[in-house]
Amino acid sequence: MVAAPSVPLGTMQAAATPARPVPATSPVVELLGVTKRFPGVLAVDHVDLALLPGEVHALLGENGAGKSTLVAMLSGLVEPDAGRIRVAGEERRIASPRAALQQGISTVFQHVMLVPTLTVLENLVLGMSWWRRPDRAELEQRLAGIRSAFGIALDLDQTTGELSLGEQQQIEIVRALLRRSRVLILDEATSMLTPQGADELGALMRRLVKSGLAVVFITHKLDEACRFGDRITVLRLGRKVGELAPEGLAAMDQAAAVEEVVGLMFGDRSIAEARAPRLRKAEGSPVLSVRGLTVTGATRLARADDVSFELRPGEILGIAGIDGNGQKQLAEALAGQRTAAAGSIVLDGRDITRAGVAERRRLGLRYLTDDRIGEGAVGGFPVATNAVLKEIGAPPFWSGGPFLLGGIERPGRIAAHARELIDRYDVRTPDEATPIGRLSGGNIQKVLLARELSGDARVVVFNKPTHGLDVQNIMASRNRIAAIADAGLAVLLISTDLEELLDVADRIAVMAAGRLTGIVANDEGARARIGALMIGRAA
Amino acid sequence: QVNAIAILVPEEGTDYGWNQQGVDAAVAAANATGVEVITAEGLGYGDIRPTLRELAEEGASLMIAHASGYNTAAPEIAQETGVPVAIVDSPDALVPGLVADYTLSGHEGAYLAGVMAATMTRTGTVGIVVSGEPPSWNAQSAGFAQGVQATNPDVKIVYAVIGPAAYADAAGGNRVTAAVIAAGADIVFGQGNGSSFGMLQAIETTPATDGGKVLFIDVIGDKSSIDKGYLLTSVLWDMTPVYTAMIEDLENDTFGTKSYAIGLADDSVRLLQTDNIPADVWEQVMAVRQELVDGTLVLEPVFDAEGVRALVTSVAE
Amino acid sequence: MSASLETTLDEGGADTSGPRRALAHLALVTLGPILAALVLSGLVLLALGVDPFAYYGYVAQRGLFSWLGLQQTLTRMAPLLCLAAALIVAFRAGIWNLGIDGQFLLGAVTSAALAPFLITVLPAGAVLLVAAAGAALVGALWSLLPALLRAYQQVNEIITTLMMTFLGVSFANLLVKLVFLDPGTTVPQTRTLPVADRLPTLFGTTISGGLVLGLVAVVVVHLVMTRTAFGLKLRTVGESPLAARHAGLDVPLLTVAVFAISAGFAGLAGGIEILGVHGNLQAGWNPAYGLAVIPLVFLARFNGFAAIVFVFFYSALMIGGESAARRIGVPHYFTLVLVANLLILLALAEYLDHRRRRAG
Amino acid sequence: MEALLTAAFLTALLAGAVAAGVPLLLAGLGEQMSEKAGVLNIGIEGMMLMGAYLGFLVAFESGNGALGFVAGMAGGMAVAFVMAILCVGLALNQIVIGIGLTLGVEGLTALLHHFQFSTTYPRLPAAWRMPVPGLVELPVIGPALFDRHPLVYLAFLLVPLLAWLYRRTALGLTLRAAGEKPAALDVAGIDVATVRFLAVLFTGAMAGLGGAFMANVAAGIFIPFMTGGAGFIGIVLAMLARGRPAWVLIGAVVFGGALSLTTALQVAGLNVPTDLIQMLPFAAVMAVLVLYGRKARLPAALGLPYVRGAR
Ligand SMILES: Nc1ncnc2c1ncn2[C@@H]1O[C@H](COP(=O)(O)OP(=O)(O)OP(=O)(O)O)[C@@H](O)[C@H]1O
Ligand SMILES: Nc1ncnc2c1ncn2[C@@H]1O[C@H](COP(=O)(O)OP(=O)(O)OP(=O)(O)O)[C@@H](O)[C@H]1O
Ligand SMILES: [Mg+2]
Ligand SMILES: [Mg+2]
Repeated sequence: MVAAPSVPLGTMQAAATPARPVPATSPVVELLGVTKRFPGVLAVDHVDLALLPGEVHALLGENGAGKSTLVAMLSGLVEPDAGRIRVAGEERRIASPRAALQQGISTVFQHVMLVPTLTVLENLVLGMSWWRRPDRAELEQRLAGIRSAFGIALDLDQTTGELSLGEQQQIEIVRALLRRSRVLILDEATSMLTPQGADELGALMRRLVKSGLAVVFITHKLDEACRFGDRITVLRLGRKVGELAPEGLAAMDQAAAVEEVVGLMFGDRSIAEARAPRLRKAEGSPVLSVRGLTVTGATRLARADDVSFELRPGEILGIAGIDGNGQKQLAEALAGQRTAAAGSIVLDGRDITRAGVAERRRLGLRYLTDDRIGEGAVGGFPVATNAVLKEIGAPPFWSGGPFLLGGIERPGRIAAHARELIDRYDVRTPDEATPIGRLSGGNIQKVLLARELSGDARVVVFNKPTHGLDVQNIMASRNRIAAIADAGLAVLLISTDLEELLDVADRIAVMAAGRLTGIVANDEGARARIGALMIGRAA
Repeated sequence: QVNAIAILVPEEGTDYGWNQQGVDAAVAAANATGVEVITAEGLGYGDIRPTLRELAEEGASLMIAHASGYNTAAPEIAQETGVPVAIVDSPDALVPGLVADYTLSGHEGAYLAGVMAATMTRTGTVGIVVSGEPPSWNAQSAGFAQGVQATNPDVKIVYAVIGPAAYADAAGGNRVTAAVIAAGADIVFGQGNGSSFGMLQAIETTPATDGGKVLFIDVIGDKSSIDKGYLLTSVLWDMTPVYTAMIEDLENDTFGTKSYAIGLADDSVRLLQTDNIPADVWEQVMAVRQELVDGTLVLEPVFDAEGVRALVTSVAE
Repeated sequence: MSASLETTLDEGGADTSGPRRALAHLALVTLGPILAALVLSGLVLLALGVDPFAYYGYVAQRGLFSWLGLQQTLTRMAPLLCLAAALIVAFRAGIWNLGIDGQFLLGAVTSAALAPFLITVLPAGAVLLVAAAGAALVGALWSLLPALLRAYQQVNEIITTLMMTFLGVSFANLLVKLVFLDPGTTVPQTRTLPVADRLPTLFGTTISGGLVLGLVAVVVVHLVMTRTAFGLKLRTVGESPLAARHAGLDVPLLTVAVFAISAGFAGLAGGIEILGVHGNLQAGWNPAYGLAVIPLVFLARFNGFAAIVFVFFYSALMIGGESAARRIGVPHYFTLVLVANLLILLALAEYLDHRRRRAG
Repeated sequence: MEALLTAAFLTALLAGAVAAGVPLLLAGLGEQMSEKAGVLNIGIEGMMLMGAYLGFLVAFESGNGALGFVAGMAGGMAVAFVMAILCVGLALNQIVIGIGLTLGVEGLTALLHHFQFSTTYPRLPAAWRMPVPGLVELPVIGPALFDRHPLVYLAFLLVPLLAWLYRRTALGLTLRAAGEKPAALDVAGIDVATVRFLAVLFTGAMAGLGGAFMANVAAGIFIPFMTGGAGFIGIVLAMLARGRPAWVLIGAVVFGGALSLTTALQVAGLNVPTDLIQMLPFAAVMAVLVLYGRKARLPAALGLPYVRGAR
């Protein structure tokens, strides 16, 4: 289905190529005509790329454009079907992650690559020869160096799986630094960070390139790319459609750069316009009220502690805060996946504190999980099946009801439903029968979003709904969230992206160490007040 | 009108035991009466109906189902195909012209072995090691124990089962036999298929508690060709007369009207003579044999494990 | 180990492309390895000084092409099919029920204890029904402990079901020897259900009626697992318990249900074997069919129709091998070698085929 | 009855427990390593049996006991090699291949035995014993534990050695990562396939050694199917031990001890059906699982083949 359409080369590239000045230094890594094909997809199509020392090279592209595949080829996870890779001018095969590391290429992957049951220390030393003894003293000494140079501190004895994703990403960055690499690749490393965190990471990248590294920075946040990137390459449907060289980039202001990049990324498809402010219709009695809700978690942070709030129909309540401060526990308690240690949840006047997941869903409570691969989807099942996974046995997808073991499957209906969602949400997949695990992360997210928003709902809990989506999809998703609120549903929107909350929420609460530290209305002064709340409590 | 007989045995016919004796006897009986013989070895203890049906189709005039586990299937297939079968351990299952029983018990022979062991033990303890407790083995274990008791009530009898179905557990045979020897036994009466070779190994490598040599009493087959000098005797079974009689009865249309048995009288059960048996002991044992043959001494076979245990427990107290 | 072990073998191709295409394809990737396995095993025969052609000739002739042999083959299929049904449910639901041999035996004991006793008070049809149901029930009960441990304590079922099989073998013997012993014989066995009262044979042949039950079991299980809501729920739990919980499924309850159904079929298999063929149970009997059926079910990619084909050929091999053993003087252990070669080469072919399609 | 419980008898029981426990210990330690690395080695029964057969064959033909053990180890490793190629290299299903290999080795060794030994049943001379000076003087324990075949000491020494390796060197981390999250190990620069391959080979070596011990020391003879499920018990021991070699030891001692206890009860004349006694160790394991089940956690990626870059 995803044929390779003949997209005209981006204007930038056409303009930039002949005028490109001879670079001051020669590239550390060069990709020449690299191609990778997966069943039904041409993931990377004859891409040329040069990584220069001292440069942050931002790689942009919509979901499924082939960014992670490119990274996988650089880091030895997959080998290209065609094309060549040069490292320091010499042609090399990067046949394994080990080979990549030996060539000085370190990667922080889109999905965390740490062993959750090992401690931070153990994860940092993972990879050394089996007979050696981890030398803690030496490691601590080097970490001290990294802390003073880059300002990242780690608690070596924590069990990795108990840390937040943001913290885990820091471990991965530290690990890359410990390896004294020549190239550092960050695949959507800022997606888990707060704006301040992202800024810190930007500063870190600057320091790194100053010390001579080449950095590849993949993000969906265009402003970040323009702020932190020295050079920007845009991929589309596996092809390189444009490159903004440092000179060109420096000459533009940020808005112009973003506009340029958006043009490259999405071609003539225009990106959704920013919405007009919603008419606040939140009125009437609360549809959901939560009182003193407490759930325990593995760590002190990862728990919800005495959380109370109310949601009215047509209202969007945002939950801001650093990842791992109990947001997930709160969301799971609301969805019924976790039992509350104390407190009550009342939906439409009905106490559902003890109700199970299925019952809550039936009553109109929806939950979009942030763990799309782990629990949101069944990787081996087709996209179509995943789209109805929360409605197993329900008409019209199953017929016959309880007497025929919950109903006989109607594959045609399910497929048609899936095709409709694929169309409507612009999911990039060969077809609806493709196992969902093969899709890019962003496209899996779209399927899950589609699944939660289809059918009748009263209250929807979104946990980082746009995480990993490209700009266009983010805008589309936010529009949908706003639209369902307009339609009279109540929305709880958990996000680490403050901009997102400021964009769509009516009220914003800040969550830190499991508690709601305050709820503010989303008006002119909101940003400042939320910032104060976050710094005051979370620092 | 008997053209061919078939014999079905659960294990390989080279086990120096039950299976080999059965196959050898069938061959001998067939040769003696001039009929063909088909042997089906290693059939296991599962469903042998397919093999029975096939042999019937191939024209066997008699099928000898040489395992107690076959005594449900064989009569059923006999009914189905009309081909006569011989089964073991089922004296009540006779059907004229169709099903005959041959209940084999070496309990009298084992009794004699017990007499011999009681006479020859230096330590005053003898052992019984078995790898399972099927009825025919129980009968011999009990017979052996009775023989020991009758000869010298002061001799202790140590009894140990390797496992409920430890037929191939050679390591277990070795281990348990070693323990029985350590418990004082210097003569071990052993019954077990593959595991009996483990017993032999223990006998050969473990000294008795008095420092001397341990001797082994085997059953059914003749292991002297693979003996290293530790074989005291064996309760030998010879089914040739039984099978010969079956063939004759078939020809005379009297098949299925009687049970067949082996016994001391015609030497179809006898003790193996080895160099380890002093002449006077042999004579003494032969005297007891005569009593059994004459009927002056009558022995009731004990088939259940409980019965065996009762006999040995009373000693161990 | 949460989800499935079948990453490469089961990518659901059989599901999406329909049984007919799947079967045609299966035939293709099956014939090659079968030939290779025959050649490889033939070399073993040759090394032992046996003419492989003569051997295979007998196997095929006895197991497949003689009417008598074919009847035996079809009869042998009955319990194997029920076990295949048991495994398809469990494996598709991500439960590694390696305890089917124990469940099988206890089911067998149950019907061997019930049927000969009930036949004195009930009509034969009712006896068969009750005895078969009893076998299934007891089989299911024997899996209760592993089921509860897995469902509520996350205890890996491989350990527990293996343990329960070891326990079950001894327990079955104990029951036969101490509780249900037939007093009329010295052999430790249960009373015998008369031939006339057993499962009816088919159309006047010697083929056990159990075959029909077995076929129905596999087909029904296949359809339930692939076509119904209940089946999808079980498969979801199997693929990802986390996703299942997220989707509002009662994971522990479904887990227990899977155990009960799977073990129930295993128990039924034991019942069928007793009610259809043996008529009684002898202490120490343990055919360990499960161990052979497990790989067959994998090779069939948990597809019921393919499982029927594999079970058919395996049965033919068993029947033919037993026969050839006698004729050619090769112990029937050779069948094990042949089956192992087959398993490995079929799996290899699967792999190569899969890689080729992924590349193409 | 008391008269039977002599020092000699107790010694024999203890020695019997050791003889029965050592193959389980070796198999369990081997299985433990491959399970740590994420490979559920169901073929271990076949590896033991091949070790028993080859170990016996070589020891018998060469008359050299040590050579026999080398051969046993090689036999186990040969089967493990096939398993590793198929399950680690080609990512084929571990349960199918494991069971297939076990069936195949059972058939092959029984077949070879039929053609080679089934009329002669050769037996080895008494196994070599190496008394440990000093310790062997202890009553009962001395002759039972410290007058044994060197392999017994080696098996016991392996326990602290492996525990040390797992705990103090990067080996433990490497294996745990391979079993918990192979992708993480891979991107850390260690080839998952190599780690798992070696772990499976180690399992094969240990299982082969255990089998050879069974045939050459414990039995003195090779008999078809003689391992009788010891490999499966090894799997269970490894799973229960949760990565700790010492627990494998405890499990092996319990199982070996239970077997000796069976003999002891019988020799003492206690009238308990063997079937019932046979159930005890398995029932004990189930009881432990019921009581402490929650803790029997297994590596997350156990049984899952790792294919680099696969989605
Ligand atoms: N261009 C395309 N457009 C749409 N679908 C495609 C395209 N190319 C391949 N496919 C889908 O991909 C499938 C082949 O890839 P897939 O990954 O399913 O192979 P596979 O996993 O080996 O197959 P199976 O699951 O049957 O074993 C095809 O059956 C088809 O459905
Ligand atoms: N191992 C794989 N098997 C099959 N298809 C794959 C595999 N890896 C990637 N793809 C496909 O290749 C295409 C590119 O995916 P990739 O992950 O590189 O996208 P991306 O640009 O990183 O997207 P996102 O922004 O969502 O992370 C997608 O269509 C994806 O489905
Ligand atoms: Mg990506
Ligand atoms: Mg497919």
